[in-house]
Amino acid sequence: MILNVLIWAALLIGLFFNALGVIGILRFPDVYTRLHADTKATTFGSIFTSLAVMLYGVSQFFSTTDGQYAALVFHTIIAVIVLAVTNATGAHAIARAAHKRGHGPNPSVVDRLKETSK
Amino acid sequence: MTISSIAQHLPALLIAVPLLTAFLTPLIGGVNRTLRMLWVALGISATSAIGLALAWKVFTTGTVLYVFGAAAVGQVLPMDSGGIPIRIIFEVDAFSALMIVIASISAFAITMYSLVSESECSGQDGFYALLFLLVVGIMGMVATGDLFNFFVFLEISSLAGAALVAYRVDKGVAVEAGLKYALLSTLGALCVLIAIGLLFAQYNALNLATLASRLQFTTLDKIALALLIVPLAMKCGAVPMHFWTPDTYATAPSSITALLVVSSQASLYGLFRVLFSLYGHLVQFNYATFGWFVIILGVLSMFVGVTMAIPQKDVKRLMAYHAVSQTGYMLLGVGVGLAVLGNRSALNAYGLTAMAGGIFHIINHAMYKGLLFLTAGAIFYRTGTRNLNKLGGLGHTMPWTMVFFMIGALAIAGIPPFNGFASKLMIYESVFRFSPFLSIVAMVVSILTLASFVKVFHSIFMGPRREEFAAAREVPAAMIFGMALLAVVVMLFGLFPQTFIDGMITPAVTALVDRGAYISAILGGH
Amino acid sequence: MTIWIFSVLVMVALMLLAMIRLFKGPTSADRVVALDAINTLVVAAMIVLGVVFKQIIFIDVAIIYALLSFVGTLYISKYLGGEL
Amino acid sequence: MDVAWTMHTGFGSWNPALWLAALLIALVVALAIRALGRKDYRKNSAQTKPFISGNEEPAHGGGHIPASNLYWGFLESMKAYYERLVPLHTGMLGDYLVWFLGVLAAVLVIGLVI
Amino acid sequence: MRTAFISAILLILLGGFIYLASDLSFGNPAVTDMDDYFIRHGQEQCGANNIVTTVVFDYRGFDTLGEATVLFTAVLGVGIMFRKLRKGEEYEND
Amino acid sequence: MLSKILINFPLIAVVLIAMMGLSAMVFKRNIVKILMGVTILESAVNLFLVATGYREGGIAPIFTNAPSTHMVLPTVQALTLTSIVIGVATSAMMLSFAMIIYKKYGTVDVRKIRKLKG
Amino acid sequence: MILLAIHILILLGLIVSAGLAVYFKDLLSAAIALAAFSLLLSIEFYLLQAPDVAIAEAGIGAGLTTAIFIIAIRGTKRFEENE
Amino acid sequence: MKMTKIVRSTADIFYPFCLIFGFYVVAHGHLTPGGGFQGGAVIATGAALLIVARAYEDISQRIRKNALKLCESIGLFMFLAAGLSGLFLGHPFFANWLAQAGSIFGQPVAWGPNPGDLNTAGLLPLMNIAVGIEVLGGLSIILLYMISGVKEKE
Amino acid sequence: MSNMISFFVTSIFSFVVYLLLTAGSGSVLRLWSSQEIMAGAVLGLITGFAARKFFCSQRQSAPLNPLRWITAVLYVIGPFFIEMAKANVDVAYRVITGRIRPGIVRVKSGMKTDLGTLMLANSITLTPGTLTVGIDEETNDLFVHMINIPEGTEARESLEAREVFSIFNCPAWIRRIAE
Repeated sequence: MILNVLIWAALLIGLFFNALGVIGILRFPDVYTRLHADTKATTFGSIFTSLAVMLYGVSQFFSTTDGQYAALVFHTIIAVIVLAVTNATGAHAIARAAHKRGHGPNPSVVDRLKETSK
Repeated sequence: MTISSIAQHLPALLIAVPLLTAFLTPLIGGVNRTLRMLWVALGISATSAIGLALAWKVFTTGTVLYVFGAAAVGQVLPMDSGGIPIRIIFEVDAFSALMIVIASISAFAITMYSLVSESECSGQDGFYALLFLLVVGIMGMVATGDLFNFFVFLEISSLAGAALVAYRVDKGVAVEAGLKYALLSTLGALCVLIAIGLLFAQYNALNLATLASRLQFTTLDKIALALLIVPLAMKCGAVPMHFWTPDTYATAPSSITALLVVSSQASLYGLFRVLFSLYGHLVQFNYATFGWFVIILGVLSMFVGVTMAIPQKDVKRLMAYHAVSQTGYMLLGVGVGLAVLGNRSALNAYGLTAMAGGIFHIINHAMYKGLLFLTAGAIFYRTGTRNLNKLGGLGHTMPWTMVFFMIGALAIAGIPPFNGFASKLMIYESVFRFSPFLSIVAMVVSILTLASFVKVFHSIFMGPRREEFAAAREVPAAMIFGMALLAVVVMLFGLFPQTFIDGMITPAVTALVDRGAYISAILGGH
Repeated sequence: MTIWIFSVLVMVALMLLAMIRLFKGPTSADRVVALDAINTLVVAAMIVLGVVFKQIIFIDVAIIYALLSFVGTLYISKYLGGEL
Repeated sequence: MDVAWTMHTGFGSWNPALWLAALLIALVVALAIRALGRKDYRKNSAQTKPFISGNEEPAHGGGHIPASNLYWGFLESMKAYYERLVPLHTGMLGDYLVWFLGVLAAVLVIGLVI
Repeated sequence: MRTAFISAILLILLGGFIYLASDLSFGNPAVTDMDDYFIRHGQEQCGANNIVTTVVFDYRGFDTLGEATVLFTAVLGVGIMFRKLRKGEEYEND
Repeated sequence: MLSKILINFPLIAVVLIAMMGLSAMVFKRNIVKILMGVTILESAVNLFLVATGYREGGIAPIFTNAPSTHMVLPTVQALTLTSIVIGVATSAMMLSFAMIIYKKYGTVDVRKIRKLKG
Repeated sequence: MILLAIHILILLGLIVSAGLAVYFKDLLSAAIALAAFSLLLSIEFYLLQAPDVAIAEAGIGAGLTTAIFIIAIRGTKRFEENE
Repeated sequence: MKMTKIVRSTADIFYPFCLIFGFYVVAHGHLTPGGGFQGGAVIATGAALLIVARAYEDISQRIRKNALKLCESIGLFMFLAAGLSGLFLGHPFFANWLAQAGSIFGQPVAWGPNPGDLNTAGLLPLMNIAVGIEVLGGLSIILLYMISGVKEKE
Repeated sequence: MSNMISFFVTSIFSFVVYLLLTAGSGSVLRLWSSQEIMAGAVLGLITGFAARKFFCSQRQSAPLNPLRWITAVLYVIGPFFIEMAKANVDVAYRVITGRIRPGIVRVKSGMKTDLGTLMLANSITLTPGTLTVGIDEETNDLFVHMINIPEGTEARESLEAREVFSIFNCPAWIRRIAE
């Protein structure tokens, strides 16, 4: 019962952050701020939806003792780790490419990278 | 592996042996040039021998079936499947065997020729592997009895053909032709795939015989028919869609061009197979419509092809337009047969003869057009140009090439006693009974063909010696051997036509027309 | 149990929203950002769908997805940065 | 004649052997006619020199007619036809695709209507 | 003119295919005897749980050989394209 | 009629996608764009093949849980696998052709790539 | 019913992204749209109970095809010329 | 040009992950979704990851084209040999004669998402492995060739 | 010798990943079947052979110590996760209100190994309003895009890594794991 509530909560939090991420992508003014919304909010939301899946898997594993739910949990963990690392690195690569392309942060108060690369 | 077990597995070996050769050619070519030559020669000899043996078996004992992956050899239908074939089946009937004969002879001659003619180029490992893959594609297309398998082999032959067309980069011109060929083939193959999906969605079968026995001729089947015949007609170079033909044939290495002719005839095989074995004899099938469709394609191909050939300056481009024109003869002959397929008396009176003429023309065309392209390649090998305005006076230095060219030119123009005359005569006489106008068009086209080859002969071989070609001499022996083989076949078919008609052509026509036998060979009964 | 499939529906709708940025994005970098967001959402949706269909092994597809679309993003950003 | 030599077309027959025999006879006749020619022919004399319209042949193969001039008359007479046909072969990839799709659409319409 | 012509062709094809799409019924294939055979017997005959793999490698293994060959062909084609040409190997067509 | 469109919506979507691919092939002039059209068309055909094999409420043809015969059709999936690999092989080859053409001609516009004509 | 809605939404996304891939004059953007198309196609295969095909489309369509297209754009040029 | 240190480190960590995951997909082709093609594509993507993260000059020294070509030919040859092996025992081409044969290979398989019996299904795992080797060689060599075409233009 | 070490480290890493992937297949420890373990060992060795030059390229012994693995897990589910949650609340706040003050600053990382730099960069990217844009290849200094630069910070030449995180001292954790 408590697990069910937890699953619901995790799913709803995940969806909320996913929605925020997408809205952030639509609302923010430039590439870097959009990347903030993308990497943080969306990844966090996906982690929470996956957490719901893991909770479900754990509850099923202890109620049915079926080995396949262990597989569910492990595979979800691997997927989440991979997702987090690739998202962070991908965001870095995109930001760097955008900066090399000459899209400076706009608006911005300071840009140290531009100063050093000159 | 005894002889008898090899005989049992001939259809599988027909694909496996050239595939094995192709897969190992890059490895062996990395070792040594001579070893690679030996390996290639060995592979093509084995392939041709297997092909001819299989054809012999078919012509003597009837349709050969081979089920890939069955529990036991010869078990066509599994016991518990309720009488449906579930595996891929090779169904080699007389028509397929005829195509296999063509492919075997051409491939053998062409490979022998190209062992010398391409020896100066880089990247030969890829060249020979692709050559074998093209052969595999052709063999698979004509031997298979499964629609999706046909698609796969169509893709193999298209891709291998496109890569070979672009083999001589030639400042990008060949690559341009290769791109055109690859793109059109891909579009055509996708259309075929949609048709396969449509048929599968309705009847849940991929085997041609099973599909044929289940076909209802609903509207979806009509769409599938359109999606099947138009790409195949495009691949064989029928006229409103022939534009890729001259580009491709002109820029490919000559030996490959000769093989591409065979490849386009394999598409022609597919077209006839779909029209006759899959859709023919259905109650609702409108023979006259589709017959006239094929006939109109054929007449357009004949006329446009030959008239476009006359002003050409590039010798291979000219021959390519002639290939379009000759394809028209085949379409005309078989189309007349299709148009009267529902009318038993007309079929017996002239339809079968027209079809026999058309099918005999397939094998004749493959032989003499291959010979002509090989001679063009020999000229290019020694002079480095294909421009008719620049050539001249080669008859003094390249007598053998001249003789072979003459044989090919006379054969394509329909001059007796070469093989072109025999098949053209059959087409003229039977088509005249169907529609005199078509027959007259066919004769006019034949005359124009002769005229344009007179021009080529004059431009290349006649005239005094030229300074710039003083170094040109006769081509090496292997190339002469390749050309001579095809020339001998051309002479044989011209001198003993009835033997070949009785032994090969008439069984092929019967196999094509008799849809019930095609179905019952797999499903039994009927 | 409908909560699972409902959340998939929401995620798919969010993908369509992210596609607006794919359409509008003034620069290519913005489009890559949108692609990245769609990619993350697809992975999350696949994991949840694995529960919806009660097929554990479907999660493999999500792992492969997270792994491989990363490569596409890297190629695009390498080209965008003028380094390819 | 042997059956292998005779081809039956259903309406008549064609025999390469007979044709070869006729060709041989024609050859013999031609040789016979040649044998009746003048006896005072000499090689490497002015007799064998080629003339074009009464003029001496130009040196170095200049008398060889280039291929593109060979059927000038034919092409000229069919000019209207060629002026329509040749521009259709544009060499453009898009046109090739359009022709293919056009034929597909036409066949689709024909097949669905009839 | 050209655009209008091409558009007409595409519209005809669109009409034909839309007809096609509405004539089939999604989610309810009419005949399924061959696939039912695979599903019923695939596991016991080949000993694999994944029926798609049994179809790919056993029942239609020959297609898969062809598919692998297509990939091989493409690799050879790409390799031929990017090979280093010898001097004088290229001719200009005229 | 509306219900029919709703039920058959995947197939109708396939047709629309295929038409987009075709229009890209016919109207566009850049070879790479044309090849993108080919890729879209191929994907549409793949989707069509898979959609023809779908059974309402069927499960994937993998025996994971209790044996059930209500599975989607496996053959079309096998065909689609073949078709995907063929598609990527074709695209790779044609793209390398396009690169060589650009190297030699200096353009990828199909209206300028016409040394072979007449 | 919700499953049908998901189907329809994803198919709409497919149509839109295919349209975008055709519409963009910038080939890089078109390639990005193509990658998005491939992503959505893969989840559609997943919904159609074809995990094998989904994996193949994920690996080959989203990863390698994008890479190949990007390399080809690098090897040719990035923008389509105007009329 | 090579990408930043962060991307390179990620690529280095993910390369063995791609490999082992591809091997997992190939080895379980007959039990779970996947198979030779998919697994080969995953491994090839691992190679693509290395290629993108490093400079071409660096990577062309570390990954040999000839080794990949060898992979491809060997994989295809193994596949064909697996098909042909039935011929010598009197079975047709591509017959799965090893399935249900009873010895080390060919036990009947149990239900389940991953029953853990890798050696069932006779020839199918061998064919999966062969195709996996072929696809990984083929796809990565296509990428290498195309990048070499870009690089050697300048 | 170091070659052998990197080979074994890569193999063991692959083996662990393989075991995670195949969990739930049999009866050893209720999770694995013996065949899977054998196959995993073989495939792990192959992977180790193929990837040994890449996985442990710079002779670092950090991954060898199992204690560090446990620390890593603790770090990920403890400080890192809380920081991340806080980051997301922050981003959510900015998304809703639209109050941003972005800019790129230089951050001294103080990391010596590649792995440490990677972990720090990814931690920064996933935590409060910060995003790694570039890296100085020699000094391992990071250029970080911050969504909300505190007043007065933009004038400083560079920041310490500690200042980027709010509650926990993440750089110290990372140093404990990776160096």
